[in-house]
Amino acid sequence: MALLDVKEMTQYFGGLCAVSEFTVALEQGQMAALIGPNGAGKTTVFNLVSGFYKPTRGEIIFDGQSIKGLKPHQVTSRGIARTFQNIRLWFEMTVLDNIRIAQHHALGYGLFDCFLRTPRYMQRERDIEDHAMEVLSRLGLAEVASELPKNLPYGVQRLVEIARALSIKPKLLMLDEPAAGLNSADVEGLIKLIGDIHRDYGIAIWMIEHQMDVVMSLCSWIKVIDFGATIAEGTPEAIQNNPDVIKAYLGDDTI
Amino acid sequence: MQRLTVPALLACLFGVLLWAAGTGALNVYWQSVLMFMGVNIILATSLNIINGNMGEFSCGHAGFMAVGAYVSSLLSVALFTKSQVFGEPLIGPAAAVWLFPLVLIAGALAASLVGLLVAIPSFKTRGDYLAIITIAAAYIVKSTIENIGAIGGARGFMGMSAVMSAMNETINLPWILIWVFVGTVFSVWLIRRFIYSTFGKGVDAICQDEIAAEIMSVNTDRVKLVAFMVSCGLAGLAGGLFAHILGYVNPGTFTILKSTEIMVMVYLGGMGSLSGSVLAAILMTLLIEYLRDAFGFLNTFLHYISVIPDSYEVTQVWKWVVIPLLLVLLMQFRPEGIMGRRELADVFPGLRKFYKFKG
Amino acid sequence: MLQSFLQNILNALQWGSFYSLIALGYCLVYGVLLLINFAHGDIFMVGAYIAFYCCMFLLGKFGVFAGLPGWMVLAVAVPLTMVLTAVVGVTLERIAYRPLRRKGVNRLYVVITALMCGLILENGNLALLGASRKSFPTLVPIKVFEIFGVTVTNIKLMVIGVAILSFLLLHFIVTRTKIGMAMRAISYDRFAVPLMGIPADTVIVFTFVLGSGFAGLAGLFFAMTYPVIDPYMGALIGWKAFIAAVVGGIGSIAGAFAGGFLLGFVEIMVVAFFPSTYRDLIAFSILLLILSIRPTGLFGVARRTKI
Amino acid sequence: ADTVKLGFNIPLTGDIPDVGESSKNAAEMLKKKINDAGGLKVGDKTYKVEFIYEDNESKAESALSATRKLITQDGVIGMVGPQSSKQAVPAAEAANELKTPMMAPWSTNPNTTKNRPYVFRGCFLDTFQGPTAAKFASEEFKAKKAAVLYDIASDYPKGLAEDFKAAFEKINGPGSVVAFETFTTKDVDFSAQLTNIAKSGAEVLFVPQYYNEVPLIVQQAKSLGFNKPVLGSDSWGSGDLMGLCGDNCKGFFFVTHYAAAGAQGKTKEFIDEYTKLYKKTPDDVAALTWDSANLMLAALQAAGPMSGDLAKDREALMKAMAGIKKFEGITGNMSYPATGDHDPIKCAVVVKIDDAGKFAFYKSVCP
Amino acid sequence: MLLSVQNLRVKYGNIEALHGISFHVNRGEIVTLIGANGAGKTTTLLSIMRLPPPEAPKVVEGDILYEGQSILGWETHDVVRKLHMDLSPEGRRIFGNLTVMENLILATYARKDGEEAIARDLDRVLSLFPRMSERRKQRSESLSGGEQQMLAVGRAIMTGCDFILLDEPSMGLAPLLMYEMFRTLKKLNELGLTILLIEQNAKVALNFAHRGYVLDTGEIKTSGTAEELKHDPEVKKAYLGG
Ligand SMILES: Nc1ncnc2c1ncn2[C@@H]1O[C@H](COP(=O)(O)OP(=O)(O)OP(=O)(O)O)[C@@H](O)[C@H]1O
Ligand SMILES: Nc1ncnc2c1ncn2[C@@H]1O[C@H](COP(=O)(O)OP(=O)(O)OP(=O)(O)O)[C@@H](O)[C@H]1O
Ligand SMILES: CC(C)C[C@H](N)C(=O)O
Ligand SMILES: [Mg+2]
Ligand SMILES: [Mg+2]
Repeated sequence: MALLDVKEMTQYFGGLCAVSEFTVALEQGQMAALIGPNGAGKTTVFNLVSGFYKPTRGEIIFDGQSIKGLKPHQVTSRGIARTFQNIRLWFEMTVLDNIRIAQHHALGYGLFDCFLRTPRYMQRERDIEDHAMEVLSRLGLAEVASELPKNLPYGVQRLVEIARALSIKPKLLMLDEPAAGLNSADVEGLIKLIGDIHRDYGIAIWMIEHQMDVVMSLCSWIKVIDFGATIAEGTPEAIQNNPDVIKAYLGDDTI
Repeated sequence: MQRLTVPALLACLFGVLLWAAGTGALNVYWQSVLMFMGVNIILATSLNIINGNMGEFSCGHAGFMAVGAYVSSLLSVALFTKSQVFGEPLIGPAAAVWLFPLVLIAGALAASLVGLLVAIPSFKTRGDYLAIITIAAAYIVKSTIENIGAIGGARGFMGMSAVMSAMNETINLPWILIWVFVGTVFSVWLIRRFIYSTFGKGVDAICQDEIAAEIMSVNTDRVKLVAFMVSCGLAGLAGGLFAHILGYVNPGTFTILKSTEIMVMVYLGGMGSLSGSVLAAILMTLLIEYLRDAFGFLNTFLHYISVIPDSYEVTQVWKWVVIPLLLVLLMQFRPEGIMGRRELADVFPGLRKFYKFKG
Repeated sequence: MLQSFLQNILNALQWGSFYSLIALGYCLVYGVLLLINFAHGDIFMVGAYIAFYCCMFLLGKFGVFAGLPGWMVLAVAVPLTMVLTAVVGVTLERIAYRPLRRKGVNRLYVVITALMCGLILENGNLALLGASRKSFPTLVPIKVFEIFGVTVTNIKLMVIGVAILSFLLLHFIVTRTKIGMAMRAISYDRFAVPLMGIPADTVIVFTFVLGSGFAGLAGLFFAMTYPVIDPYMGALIGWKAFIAAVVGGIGSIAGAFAGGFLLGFVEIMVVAFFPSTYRDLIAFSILLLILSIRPTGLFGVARRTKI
Repeated sequence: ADTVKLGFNIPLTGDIPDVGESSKNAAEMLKKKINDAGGLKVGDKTYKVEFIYEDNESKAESALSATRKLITQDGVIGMVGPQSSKQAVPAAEAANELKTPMMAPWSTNPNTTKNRPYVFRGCFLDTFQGPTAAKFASEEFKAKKAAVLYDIASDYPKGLAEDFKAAFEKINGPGSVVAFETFTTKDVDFSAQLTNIAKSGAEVLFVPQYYNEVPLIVQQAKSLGFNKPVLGSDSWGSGDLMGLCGDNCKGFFFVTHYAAAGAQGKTKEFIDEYTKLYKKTPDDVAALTWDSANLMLAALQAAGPMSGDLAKDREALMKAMAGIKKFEGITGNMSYPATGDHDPIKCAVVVKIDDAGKFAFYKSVCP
Repeated sequence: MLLSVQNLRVKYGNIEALHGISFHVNRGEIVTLIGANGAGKTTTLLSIMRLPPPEAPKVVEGDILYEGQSILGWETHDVVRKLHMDLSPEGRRIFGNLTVMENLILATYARKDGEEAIARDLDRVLSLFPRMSERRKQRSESLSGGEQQMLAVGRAIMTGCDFILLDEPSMGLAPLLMYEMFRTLKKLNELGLTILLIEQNAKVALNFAHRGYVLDTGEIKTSGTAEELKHDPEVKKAYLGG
């Protein structure tokens, strides 16, 4: 039975219907993509799933339980982590702290533990730090652990954001345009990295991306939406040759 | 071993203070200056949690101070001495020495409860709107007190000094000095442990990007709630001490001006810098006390070199021109406060070995 | 009963007008720099003093020349006061705020600087002009009309009129004109503004001119209505006006205007029908309620961060 | 130590700075007089007097810390002031605790001296002033209904307003005070209160307020169509009332401590000298401060030689002051009761503000 | 030579971001800067536009000449209104509290060339990005990422400048729209618009531009016509993805 199961999810902003009747079922460990023209409603879908907006209508089932109407941090604790279309790190805190803070869902101690520095507190703090370092070194970020993100190049910031999301130990990882603003070389690196993560952690990954080489080379299944409504879904090949998709989205690359 | 240096130093300082106060090497006046310094340290560091770490703009700290001040004063007067308001003491002067800390804590708790008045709106309301809520809360507190005629209303409430003397009669020590010292150390210690825990770091996360925090599993509401309650509670503690130092409380003391005074200390020290706030509190207190007299000399001097006619006098009034002026200049040269976002240990890495921050 | 109610509505209108006038200034500066210009209340005070000296001079009290009739003095004093007060405001922005802006510091440091400047103005005034208060000359003799039991004075009407006109003017500037758009743009992203060919600093100065100018106007009419002026007159009313501005929805001119009158009404009505000591209690409880229900004030729009 | 130090705890800044200024002027004048004459003879030694002025910003808590500073830091033997009861009441507590004589020249609120052996005062009480005003209102204006507007946040106006109410209702029956309106320090708009007063049909308005509020109240009352007489209290006499109030206040009466216009004898000398020195006629606070300081110094001489140990001397001074039973001041004779609080029995004067804006003696009321 | 940058060295605080780069742009040309992340592309454009620190860098050495005269002493708004040069900055920097329309109108603040010129540019933008006219009354902060990008580019066009600098204009744009946009820009270029382009997607950039410079950690590595660069093995390896 599906890991994420979204049924007829609909979102209105005032008059305008950003997402209509959106339905999708993602399997455990699947790698899927959500594409579509600008303003199609992709990011909104992510926002709805991650609890940032509450859908006007529809149902969101994750891991067998409804997560509709939960607060974002609750959704995340259930095992859905995401990155953002434009990077949202805590730029004034070291990369390590960025990861540590993402462990709030598994803090395991209370205010008075940290006043009194109880053994439990000490233990948890150590675990958190170790875990953070582990994730960082997995993505080859160990040496920037004590840097401030604001002084890192854009490409690296993207990686840190992914690391932060991974550190939550999610079952589903949602990436909103991970390759945006990366140059061709870095894009290749990213493709490889995402592939590895998918393999090693065996988690489901769902991405929004406008760079077709990324989508096509990674994802086994693609959904295309426009004006919030689905216009096509299927395997990369099918999508690439789908006339509607070409007309609405891919276009021809003559300049 | 070296981890113990700081406690050791504090212990020495404590001893010296007691001795100096006992022998009168430190007269009542200077004692009170030191005590106000302590109170200011508590106030600045606690406000720093909100205005520094969380990046909100709370202008109502004095309000929570007031709650602490009144609750603890009322309690201690009611419990330990006979007074026009409450008549015979409920427990009696003898117990004062032992129960006094509880009175202070009661004040702190009350304050942190009133803190809910801003903590809960802060879930939805942010930034300058929250600033107004804090001001409003402070006003509400102040004007509630003013409307309780029984405890003197706007004309203030007194009688705590009797409690102090009662404590001295039981055991002859400068009690209030002791408690201010303990309270100050306790607060700073508490705050440090809070903001350096992963839990406390959530506060900075909220400051820098609340949305990211929420989506990265930080329960922002809970963190805000805790932060506000800790901050307000300590403000209450400070208030309790303040009231017992002065022996008289008056809602008029806890106006926006008081709040701004505290705010200035926070920003002077540097947003989010604990040691900064402490330093700033100390400096401000000394500066103000120093200027109290400085003008006398200045006057005679200026008259002596006759830059100003003898008829004209440089009066105390200038104090409140000079202090802001100094601050404005300081802002120009150090636009992020004395310490910026850093701590002492970042400025002098040598210190690190004497106390650890994390873990 | 009804009469005194109507009477109090009138009183509220007058009292609210001052909150509104001051709030407008706050709102302008905030709308551009996101700077809570806490010195504004004191600029208002300075305005009153400037007005005082202007009038004294024009009335020939300094014996320079014969002196003009009251109404003419008023006619001349209004622009004069506004200009001179504007100069004060702009000076503050030049010597205190702009350098900090240039350094790109956290805006709260600018706010604190503003607070300090306020104190300097207050106490500087106290120290220079001495502690004793000044009594503002009566320019236009107070005429008391009685319309079925409700007493109105010419001053009252004048004040209310001035408040409304100022609002209309400013509202037009901010919402309809290009420079108004520029103002709002600066508040959102100062960095990108010059890329539109807009000289940001000029726009900012213009804002301070407007803001302080109207503070001066408020000062003049306040002094006419409550003719005892002292250095601290601006502090309290300044804070309250700021609060009013925020409750209205800070950054929105209409909000500031409405907020000012709202506060005025609540205060007067409470005093009229409850013990006066409940004024702040009730007034601020109401404000707190409003803000918890509408987290961005009456007219304010939430800044929706798109993620 | 060839100087004796007296502390002055006065409002040099804040709401009523003129009060502080007058007090300081009077004190300076006295100091000069004594020191020019060689100094103050105590026992067989003569001391130069030194006055230390501490600003209490006319705030209660500042008055308190000023008191502490004067006593513990500056080591004064006695303290004059604070002036307004708002500060005097708490300050007295501190002075009494630190066992230092305090002389409140002008604080008329009973609580100031209430069972505080170390605290003395140089003026009558509101428990006398209130009834005096009430009686005057009923007799002079034949008023059957009165209204009161006062600042509830300050001890003096509150206390006095209540005393007046009690007395007036005693004369004209309960409910004869038809409007008892309050405001809070620093308010400037009284329209709401005055609307109620105007509608209440009161025949006289009693305003026990400071010189900075009276003009606003009077003017707003007029513009709300209230044209009945306004009656004031001793706080009117201070500061620059006429300068601020102008014609609006002319013809009104107020109860106070002394009338400068038409005084003679010692009082006249004082007035002339003061006027020569400061180019203005001394208001009552100046006169009262002069008396109070004099009384304290007289007591100092009476106490005999000083030991140099402050604590002892202060106690001695206190005893000596308590010993003084009659004192002839320029604000009239005061006689202190043998026992109880140190409150003088003293006459009040009712002053009329004449058309020249002078405070003309109208009548004198004695207990 | 319309613009020539000579041996430019700039610093952020005390981090040096450009170590003396030189290049030039002729009138009517399309020139592109390509380079890895953090190479200094944005920095270059910011310093050309004379934007103020701290966001923008400070020039410590070298010169920027516009038609032979140095503009180092200039302020940004003068560069825009006097030299008709404009930048569509990285990260869009649109005015979120204004509506889409207000954003576009504000861009004409400094324009002198009459209403009809403005009208012409306006419907040029609206026909390129139909989405913009659908959303004209929407507060622009709630636009989608790509829509914001459209607005940013549209704004640059609305300033009516004859020399625009584009920093990653295709960021977040759907492929279709990206090609569409480049075609339009090409048209404008044929009408005399000079363009200095930064583009992560080097392939597209080199297809679009006449000449290009390759920037690497604050220095110019190679330069040449688009054709040359496309076939330069180095460039191929590093930026065209093998
Ligand atoms: N808070 C909001 N209020 C009003 N309209 C909104 C809001 N958020 C999004 N929209 C509108 O909903 C539509 C979908 O936005 P969304 O961000 O999901 O697009 P997208 O698919 O992510 O596009 P892109 O690929 O450019 O990021 C857009 O047209 C946008 O203008
Ligand atoms: N505001 C700043 N403060 C300090 N250093 C900065 C700042 N902005 C950029 N840098 C540094 O300057 C160098 C060049 O940055 P720049 O943004 O110009 O690179 P870029 O080529 O635009 O990269 P990208 O392709 O990611 O846009 C980088 O190392 C970056 O870390
Ligand atoms: C007017 C005040 C300064 C004096 C007044 N008698 C009081 O006790 O407060
Ligand atoms: Mg998107
Ligand atoms: Mg860049």
